[in-house]
Amino acid sequence: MSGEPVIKTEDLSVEFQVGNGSVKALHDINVSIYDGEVLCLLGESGSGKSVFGNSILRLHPDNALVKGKIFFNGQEITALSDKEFLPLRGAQLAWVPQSAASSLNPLKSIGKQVDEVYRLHVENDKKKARENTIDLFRLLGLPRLPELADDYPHELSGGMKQRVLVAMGTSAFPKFIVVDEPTKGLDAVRKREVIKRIGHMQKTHKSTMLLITHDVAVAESLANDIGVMYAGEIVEYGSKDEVLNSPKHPYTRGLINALPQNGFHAIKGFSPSASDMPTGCKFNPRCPECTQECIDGHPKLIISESEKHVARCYHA
Amino acid sequence: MKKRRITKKIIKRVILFFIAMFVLSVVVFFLARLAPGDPLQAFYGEALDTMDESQIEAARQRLGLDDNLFVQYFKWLGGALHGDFGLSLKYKMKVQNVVNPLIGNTLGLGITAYCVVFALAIVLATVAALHEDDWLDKIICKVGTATYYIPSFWLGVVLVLIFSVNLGWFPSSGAYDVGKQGDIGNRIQHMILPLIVMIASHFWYYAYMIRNKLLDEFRKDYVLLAKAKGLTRRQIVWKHCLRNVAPTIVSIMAIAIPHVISGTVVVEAVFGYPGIGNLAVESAKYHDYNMLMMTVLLTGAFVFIASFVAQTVNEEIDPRMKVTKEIRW
Amino acid sequence: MLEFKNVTKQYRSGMFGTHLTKAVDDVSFCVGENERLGLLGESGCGKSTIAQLAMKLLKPSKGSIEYNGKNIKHMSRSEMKNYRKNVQIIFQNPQQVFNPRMKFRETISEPVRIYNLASSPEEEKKIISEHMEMFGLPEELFDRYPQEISGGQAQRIAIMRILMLKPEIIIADEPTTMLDVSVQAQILELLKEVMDKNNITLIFVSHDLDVVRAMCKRIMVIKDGQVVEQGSVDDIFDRPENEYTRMLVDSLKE
Amino acid sequence: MKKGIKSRFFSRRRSLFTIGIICSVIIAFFTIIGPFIWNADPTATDYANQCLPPSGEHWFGTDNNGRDVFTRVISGAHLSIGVALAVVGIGAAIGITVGIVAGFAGGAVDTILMRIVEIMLSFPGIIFALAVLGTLGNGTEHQIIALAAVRWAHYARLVRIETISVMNSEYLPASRAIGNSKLRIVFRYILPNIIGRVIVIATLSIGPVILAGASLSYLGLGAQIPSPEWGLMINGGKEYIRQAPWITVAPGIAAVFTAFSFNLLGEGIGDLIDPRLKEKAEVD
Repeated sequence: MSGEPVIKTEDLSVEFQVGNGSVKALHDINVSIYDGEVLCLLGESGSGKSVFGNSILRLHPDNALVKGKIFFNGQEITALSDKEFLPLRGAQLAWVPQSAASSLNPLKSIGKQVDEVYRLHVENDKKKARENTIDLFRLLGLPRLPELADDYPHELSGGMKQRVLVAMGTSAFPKFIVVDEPTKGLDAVRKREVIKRIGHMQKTHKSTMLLITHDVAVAESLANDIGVMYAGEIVEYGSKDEVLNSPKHPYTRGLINALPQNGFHAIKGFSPSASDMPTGCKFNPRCPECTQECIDGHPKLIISESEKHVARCYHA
Repeated sequence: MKKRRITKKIIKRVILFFIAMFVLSVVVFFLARLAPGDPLQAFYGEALDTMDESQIEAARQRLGLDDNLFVQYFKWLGGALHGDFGLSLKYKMKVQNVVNPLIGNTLGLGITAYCVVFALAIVLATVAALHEDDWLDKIICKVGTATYYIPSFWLGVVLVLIFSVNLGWFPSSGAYDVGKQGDIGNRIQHMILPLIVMIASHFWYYAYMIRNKLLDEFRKDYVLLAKAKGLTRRQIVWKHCLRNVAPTIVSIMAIAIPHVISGTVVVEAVFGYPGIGNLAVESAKYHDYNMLMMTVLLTGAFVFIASFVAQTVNEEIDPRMKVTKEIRW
Repeated sequence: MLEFKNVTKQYRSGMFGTHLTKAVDDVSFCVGENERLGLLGESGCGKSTIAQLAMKLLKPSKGSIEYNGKNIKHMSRSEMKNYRKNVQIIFQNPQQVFNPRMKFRETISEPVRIYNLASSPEEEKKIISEHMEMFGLPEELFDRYPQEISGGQAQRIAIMRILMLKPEIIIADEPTTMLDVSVQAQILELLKEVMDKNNITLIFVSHDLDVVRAMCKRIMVIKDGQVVEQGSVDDIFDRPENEYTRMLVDSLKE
Repeated sequence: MKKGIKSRFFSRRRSLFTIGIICSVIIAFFTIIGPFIWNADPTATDYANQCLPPSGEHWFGTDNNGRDVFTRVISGAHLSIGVALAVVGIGAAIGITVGIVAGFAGGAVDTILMRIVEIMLSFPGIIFALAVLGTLGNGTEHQIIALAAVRWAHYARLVRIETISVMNSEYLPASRAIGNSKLRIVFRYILPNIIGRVIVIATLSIGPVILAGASLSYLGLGAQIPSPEWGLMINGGKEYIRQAPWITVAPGIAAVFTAFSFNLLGEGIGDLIDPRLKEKAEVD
């Protein structure tokens, strides 16, 4: 928690125009991520966590409307024009996508695709780029080096492709990396492998990272702070130990109890779809401690110097 | 290992080629023979009425039309293997002597048109895809679709009306003026109008297909990642998308060969441009079987060779050797 | 009830089919009444192939699969229909399992129609609405298309459809991997309840050790198409003999 | 690629379809009702007023045999569109059956059928039509056979690709597992999922087939003189191009208009059914 945050957002909200109406995917997100730390956004599908990741790197399709401010090292990047923003993307801000299987160019060898980032942003020297790529692959524990670099994506397993993408994200030594669902679709053994490698990578490069996942185990092993997201809002924010060990918000408690090792106590009902959002606190239809107050008012989330661990709930 | 794999494939292709040619010749041969209408009519024309029964019988015998079909076919096949494709009933001389001088014209017209059509198609498709849904893309689409729907024979007639009849810039028919056989300039002049018609009626069909394939490519996830890597829109298209669409373009070019040849046939007929196509039309009109056989086999051979070459090239470009997946049943 | 006898499934691949990959290699096991068998293994170890072989969606290359003593390969049409009724499968990604052009009204009534479980349309409506309440699914789902509903709801509909047939065996092929944690808990709770109430035998395929431990009594650990270890839940988790199983279990404990 | 990803779901979705409908209505009006209003006999020669320019009485002027070009174009429409619809109908029917059988059965059946289709496709359509017409003789019936003999292969190939994509989908093994019979799967699962695309492709191919038919007639192999077929009229008007260009221009415009409106109709249907459906049908 030292000095100027690498990434700071003020009342960030994102809407998508669909047909004549618009769908609120994300609203008033206030978050700051400090140098060398990992903020983990924990939430289920449809909670808008990926939307937040994409808005930092401006990867939204153009029917998206981004309101609010995002600061990168103190500079407001939301004010930049596309041209001014371009040099940042890939060099300073990196992104590791969620669907590893389809995010690699099927007709290009994985080595060339990772070299491309280095040659674009660091130095356009083939040999140095390939050396850097091989080092990263070794750091991420990929087998059969250096021949593997000439393989094509369809020759690799899911876990290996995921690690190639992590290597691609970090090959230009960016200041800030968004890692979106690194363990989705991987089985237990490979999941552990990817988590270990990402942690090791983050420590050696001291990179600042936004980690997006629905898996509590990933958050537990990699995150410094955790923001629990539900229906487009952050409902709880605090350090990893506080949020996981003494959760304040009923949804976080529900999430943790639903884990297999905690006995599968499910949260009843379904997460609301973006079109028919409940009024008041978004969780009230499914919340065991719901009172009239929750239905009428919409609880706020205020993060201050004094109060680090906060929840968006009247009964927190 | 790679070299052995390619040669093995080529051998397989060559065998397939001969089988296809054999099947083609059988089909066309029997189609011709079984049809109504009397070939002698074409050979002798009016003279046939004056000949009495025995003379007609002798003529039929001389032309070998009397023995049963199978014998006729094998006699024809025997001759064909030595390069003798039988007599053209209309021109009253060996079929291949009629064909040989004309092959050059058709190939010249067809190949130039083919190259220009694809060059234009790829360029237009990329430009249209890059500016998807803005004014440039819309204009290209509208103009392209319009040219595609103008019938080539009608366009030919209109161009002849404007350029050769009124303005007199280009000759309206034939491959060269009498006596100027060798003069390349003259030949090109004769090819201009047919080429314009060929290109105008074909380029959009392929440009549209390539444009759609490019647009599909833009929607793929790796394009979003490339954007996140900091590549500009142009770089993404040059370095990634065009490269990935290449195999599809090659397969489109393979399918295009029969289309372009069909186009040549019509254009040759419209401009009276002496080539294989024109010959095919005449032989169909006057039931000149041997000539019909020759033209059909020639186009067939050309098409099969070209598509096999395209297929081999395509398999080499696309590294993902597709493993056949058992359909779950 | 259902028995695998040294079943092998191999695929030809490579340029001229010279290269053989064995997805399932000489697997034998049997499942009795009201049993809870777990198939545990990393992705790509062939556990899903076993599930599809049992459902006769794939033909075994060697060995045979028998249901109540009768080889499913040589079953007559009527025997096969009965087999289909009694042995059902829940697939992995719920949204793609339904016909995208068919509204749920028809998809749900399909099993009733195929096995004509209802003599009259009213009875059919009664059965369907009964099941809809039991699974907490709203009526307005009838006019929805598969793409328009969430994964959790789709999986509920899939299980409901199967339950209408009152099968003897349900094969669950990683039913919750694609779902979020909270939704996964709901589906597993629902599955458990359904199993106990109708004492249906379960073959649960998964790579997630916690889920298997919660759902099954007996576990088979599979590596590269072979059964490396078999035993009750406690034997596998507390006293794994095979070192591969030990590695799997340890990675869970950390 | 910001633009590439923008969903084109709502751009002029309705308008393409409506324009297509309007044009088809106009064509239908002329082809069906037209002959009753302008019931002058299209083939009756009237040497008195040869090559009259377009006027109040003769909208499109008269041709070298004094026949009113406008009436001929209308009755020609009847012929051309009739031939095209017949060809597309027959071609699609055969194509769909072959496509589904090949895709559904797979294995040896699939390879044999596809080899035949490949040979048919790799052959220039016009040459094949010439061979057929050259042997069977000219006339519209043979023209339909000649064109349909090539079209079915296009449809078969496209239908097979669609069927295969349905066969490899997740919901097919599920439909099998729930106990559907093979027949029910074909009609309840495969057909509904491919019929949309097939209709679009068939409509989109009507235009090119009209032009193909006209070019055959132009070459003198399709409809015979004196029938009012557009291709034939254009060929007939060629000699008089200088003094009476309208003889050739009128049928040409009619052909372009008809083909283009079927194209709009096809794209309109495509937009309604599935916005991504922009692939054009093959043409011979």
